[in-house]
Amino acid sequence: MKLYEYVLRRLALLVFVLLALAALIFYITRGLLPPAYALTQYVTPRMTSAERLILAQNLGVATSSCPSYAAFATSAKGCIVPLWGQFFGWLKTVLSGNWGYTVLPGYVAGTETTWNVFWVRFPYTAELAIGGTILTIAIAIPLGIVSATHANKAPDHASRVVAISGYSIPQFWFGYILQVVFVLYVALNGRGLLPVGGPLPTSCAICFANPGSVVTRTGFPVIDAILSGNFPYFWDSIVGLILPTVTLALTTIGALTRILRSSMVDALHQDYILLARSKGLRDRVVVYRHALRNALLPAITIAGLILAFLLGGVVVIEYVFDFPGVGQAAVLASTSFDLNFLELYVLVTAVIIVLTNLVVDVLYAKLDPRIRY
Amino acid sequence: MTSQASVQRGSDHEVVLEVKGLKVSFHTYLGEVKALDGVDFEVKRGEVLGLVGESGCGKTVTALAIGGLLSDNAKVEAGQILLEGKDLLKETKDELRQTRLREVSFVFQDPMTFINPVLSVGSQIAEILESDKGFQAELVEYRIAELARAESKAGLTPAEVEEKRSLEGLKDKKLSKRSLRRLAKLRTLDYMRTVRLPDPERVYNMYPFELSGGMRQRVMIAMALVRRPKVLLADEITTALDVTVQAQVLRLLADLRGKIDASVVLITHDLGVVSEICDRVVVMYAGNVVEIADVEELFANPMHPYTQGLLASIPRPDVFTKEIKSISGSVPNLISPPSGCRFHPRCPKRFERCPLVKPPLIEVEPGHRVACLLYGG
Amino acid sequence: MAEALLQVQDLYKWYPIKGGLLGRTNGFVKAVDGATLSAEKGETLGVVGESGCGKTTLGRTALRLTQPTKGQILFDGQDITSLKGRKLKPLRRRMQIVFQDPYASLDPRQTVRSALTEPMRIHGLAKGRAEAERKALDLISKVGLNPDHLARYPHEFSGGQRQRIAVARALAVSPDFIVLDEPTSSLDVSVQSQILSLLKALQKDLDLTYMFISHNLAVVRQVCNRIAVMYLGRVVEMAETESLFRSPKHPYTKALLASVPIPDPKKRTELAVLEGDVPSPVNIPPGCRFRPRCEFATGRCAEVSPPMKEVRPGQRIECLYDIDFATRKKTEL
Amino acid sequence: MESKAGAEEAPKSGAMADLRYSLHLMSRNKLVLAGSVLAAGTILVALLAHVIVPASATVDDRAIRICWNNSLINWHIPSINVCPRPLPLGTDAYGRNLLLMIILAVPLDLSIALEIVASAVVIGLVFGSIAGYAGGIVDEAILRVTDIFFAVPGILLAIVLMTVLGRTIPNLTLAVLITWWPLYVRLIRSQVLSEKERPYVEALRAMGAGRFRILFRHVVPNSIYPLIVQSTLDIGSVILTVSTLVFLGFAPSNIATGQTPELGSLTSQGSQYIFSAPWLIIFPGLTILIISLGFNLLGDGLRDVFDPRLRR
Repeated sequence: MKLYEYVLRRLALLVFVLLALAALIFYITRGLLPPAYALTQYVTPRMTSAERLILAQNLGVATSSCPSYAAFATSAKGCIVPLWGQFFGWLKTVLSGNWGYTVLPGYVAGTETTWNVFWVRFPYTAELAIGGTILTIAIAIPLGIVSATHANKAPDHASRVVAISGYSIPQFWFGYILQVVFVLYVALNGRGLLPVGGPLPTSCAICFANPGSVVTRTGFPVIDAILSGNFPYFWDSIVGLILPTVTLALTTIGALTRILRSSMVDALHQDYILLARSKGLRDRVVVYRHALRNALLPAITIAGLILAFLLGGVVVIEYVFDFPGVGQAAVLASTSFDLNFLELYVLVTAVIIVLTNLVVDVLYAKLDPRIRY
Repeated sequence: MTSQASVQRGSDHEVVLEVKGLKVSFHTYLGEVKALDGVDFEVKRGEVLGLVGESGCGKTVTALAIGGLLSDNAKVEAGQILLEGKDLLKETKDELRQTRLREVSFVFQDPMTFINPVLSVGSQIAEILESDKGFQAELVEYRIAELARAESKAGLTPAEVEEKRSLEGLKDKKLSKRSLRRLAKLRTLDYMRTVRLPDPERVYNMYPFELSGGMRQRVMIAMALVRRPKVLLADEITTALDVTVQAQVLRLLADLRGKIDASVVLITHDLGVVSEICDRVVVMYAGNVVEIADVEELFANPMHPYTQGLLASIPRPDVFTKEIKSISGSVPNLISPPSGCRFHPRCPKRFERCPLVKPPLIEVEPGHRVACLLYGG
Repeated sequence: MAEALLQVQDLYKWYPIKGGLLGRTNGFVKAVDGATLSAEKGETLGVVGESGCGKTTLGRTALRLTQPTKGQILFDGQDITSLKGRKLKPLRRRMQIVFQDPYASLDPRQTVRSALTEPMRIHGLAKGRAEAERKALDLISKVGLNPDHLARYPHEFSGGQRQRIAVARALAVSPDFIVLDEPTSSLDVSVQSQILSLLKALQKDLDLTYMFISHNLAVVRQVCNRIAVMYLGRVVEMAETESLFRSPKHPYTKALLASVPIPDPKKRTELAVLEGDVPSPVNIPPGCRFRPRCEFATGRCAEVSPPMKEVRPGQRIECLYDIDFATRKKTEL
Repeated sequence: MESKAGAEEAPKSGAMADLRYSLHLMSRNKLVLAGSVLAAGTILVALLAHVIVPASATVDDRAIRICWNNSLINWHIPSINVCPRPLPLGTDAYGRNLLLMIILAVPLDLSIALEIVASAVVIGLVFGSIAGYAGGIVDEAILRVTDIFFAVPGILLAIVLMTVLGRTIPNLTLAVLITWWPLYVRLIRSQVLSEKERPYVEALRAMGAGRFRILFRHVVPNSIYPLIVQSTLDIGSVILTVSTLVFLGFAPSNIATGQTPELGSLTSQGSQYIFSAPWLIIFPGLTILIISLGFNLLGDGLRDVFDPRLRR
């Protein structure tokens, strides 16, 4: 099988998974609640009953034969479209980008769409997640290698403790601990060394606290700062990311380190390592050229899982650090019953994770000559 | 191949490698495994020496000890491994690595797991030559000689003439990475031809899983030969192969012995293979050398009861034996090995002294040594 | 001619290679590709060939551990080719198998006692614990082990002992027919002969029929009455052991025998080298499948797939010619 | 390698020796030892919590809220409340002894985690072994269903569920379980798949053993070690997830506010006083860390102990 055929097949599977997930999410957010809930984010306060009925019919929740909104609201017989029918109505609505108005706190009812709110917040989360990924890879891979090459010696034990502690630490707690430390105990002239809240810190010893003139072009603070040539803003955005990304990366560093260590230890015990050593190659060549190439393969297959970890972690991190991303909004959305926001969040995250897995599998095939699609 | 002509077997009794009183033990949870208990033998220049014995007798441990490749839980308790007089056991880690790179090379069994699955086979041969500056001058000389040979045969293309001229200028200078790579590849291809790999240019870029067992074994042999070692340790190299492919590899080894100046230590449990190509044989049992003799002598006149039993228990393809003989019992566990002669619990000829005295290796007839109390000691 | 216990007629076992956009079948591994042979009651039939020749698949398919693609298997006169599920159970009692790797073929978490009594429980061959225990004791002594071995686990035994346990387990259902799939190739030489002697003795005592699958021609010569030589999924030669070794008729058999080193330096001859590797069982050459490696091949060999023909009484080959290897003279069959 | 063969020939005597060897490997590993002590300690505290802590401890005492009186730690906070009597970890926002509240919280967290892990193991065993052993369409269907769950971060799905179902402890358990079971299905499935390719399974088939006998008497018991490892590790992870959700407010209000003690909610309660009374956050969170660390260390060590590659 050719690579493109494989990719096509995987994409078909991906569409299936996303559809099934959409159905699951639809069932949870709509099927488990009375049908009238479906209208919540589409009605404006001044809508009449007749308009509401038409809306319910347009959204595919009420049947066209439904006599009145009252009948619909009380789920009268013959008024409600069966659930699977509702699903397609819902799918049509949301696929056209219509996710209704947000009911998140801080927005006047019926003025801002869920879609906009999500995408304004998303770049903040993306920066956080990307920062977390980079930090994870930068620390976990060297740590895993050192661990494996010194298996059962002091560096291995140390890295094991670091890794296991990493994924045993409650992220929300560690976030606060960092805040306590950087405000109460590590400070310059009475100001905490690193910013502890929000992407744009206002009180910290090493940041400039100068939003200045930044034109929002991409929505990504770091990128916009570069595009606007505003160095203080750029610096502040980066500094503002430090504590959240460190907290975020903590759990994944541990997981990746342990996996890399075990696959590396495994690789180092393989016969081909004995052969490589018998050839008189230097240890460096044996470890990096012969063992690591093989050991990375199992490690990268869990990239999807790690990404899911990270994207789940942002909910907590953003909440703790008062970071205006989608994760923080998810908690708010839950209390204010903004179900459409949660639906959108779940599906976008799923698309990212599934696509990442596809990329990883293609990469795997490129790295492992034994795999032919 | 090389300018040094082939060394005829037996014509030169110079010892290349000598193993003296080698004792190795492994630390395990269950206790100290006394894997080697005083192993003595020597390898003469140009010969093919068979190292035979059943699994667990210490053949592989001996080979790995020679290359300094024993695992971390192994400990060399005593002994000497003399390669042309220098004791390998006294070498530092890096000196040992150099020794493996230049003087002692290995070929292992079942090359499926021994060749790195994710690297092309050619690159795994060439990397040896690229890994050490020591090979540079040799590679240049080798290429110049090759071009000179081609010149005397059929003349050179203008590009080749240019190449030869520039190489001659390069003789003592540091090579660029690119030309090092190119020369290493040329030499690799040449050795791939030597081991009769078909279509070397194509095979160079193939991966181990794309090759047959026989081809992989040839790749490993090329890997071992490309650095022109003094000793080639071949560990069960035909065990995983089919008989027809085994015959091809044995034929290759027989053909190579005239072309390479390495002595070959052929580690095997297959006495058929031994009788086919070895000059002398070392028989091991439970970490001891029990008998050393020329191959004809050993098969015609086995002296040690273990060797006798072993020879009697191999089924022969050329005759039908009505009753299959065997050695009773099984290989002893080496954490608490039998006292005295380690073979005595299974030996049909044991007597009172066997459990008490460890028999020394004594020369009973010229060139024929046995470690058995029946012959004195 | 003695009565045949197992007859395999023109048996095929193809494994599909899946792939492509919709997981369609791209080709087949033709592990067994039209093999015919039979084992007579009380004999040891050797099946020899190099790796990938289909000998193991043939053994497993004959036992109906896999479903054959095509062909017919008769066991004691009964057609067992397409039996399924429960209908196979009585058959399982009569046919057994012993594998190459005795350690892997025993459940590591099961004591020897449990391994030996489980088959009895499955087939209801022992009434109550006491009888099962008595039978287990009987079995363990039959294979030359001690009663106190019953309480132990497989990892506590040496390779040879494990193979004895595997043999005892096969005997637990008192079968008539046992497939021995490379039973000694993972064992040391000095132990190998112990197991071979045991198998011979058991055959005599219990009136067993063996199918002995092996790549080791020397072993096969010592234990088999008749031998089937397989190449790429087909039986290319079948003969009494002695006539096969004295005068092989198929060029493949001839080359195979000539490439076995003889453990006697006085008989050292140039090993006959068969060039090339065994072709993959996916792309089998048309005509005679041995043709690309055969030194006697002619144009006709590429066109005609040779049928099995008797060249001498009891010796049949799949070759177009009766070749006199000394004079290289070919007579068309 | 021959060195390994040498070790294998050593005398052993049955399952007891196997167990002894496992214990030996465990005791040699200090981290595993530490993990076992922590895990055992957690279980002990959970069992005895209601015995140690008097019922009166949960009564509010506004007079001494948020105070500290432990001379071992000086917080360097200027306007700190000093408790009238010594309290090892000070008091919380309701004026209760924080140490006792933490002890009281342990059984709740541990029991939720155990419930979730045990249910996930059972679901995994059933569907995983069916998928692995049946193969074909059944396997494909079960796999695709698990795919759906692997495409969403677990905590997010749990939030959605809690939003809709309502904030109760059973719903919390269910929400986490729903995101957790697919892991076990995959684990058991891959174990069964690799186990059923082993020759002894074919030997059993040749013997006439039925599918269920092979699957449940042989294949599943032989796949049990990775399951033990994974579930031990997961007790740690599930406690983290559960306390995180409670921390974010996904629990009945009496728990979410810290009125009924739970480790996540105690932390959440303290988050308002982060700079004035850091102990309110530090100690409940530290407890989560220690419990989780205990099970993770134990699980990680067990993985080494049971790893067949390292046991050779």
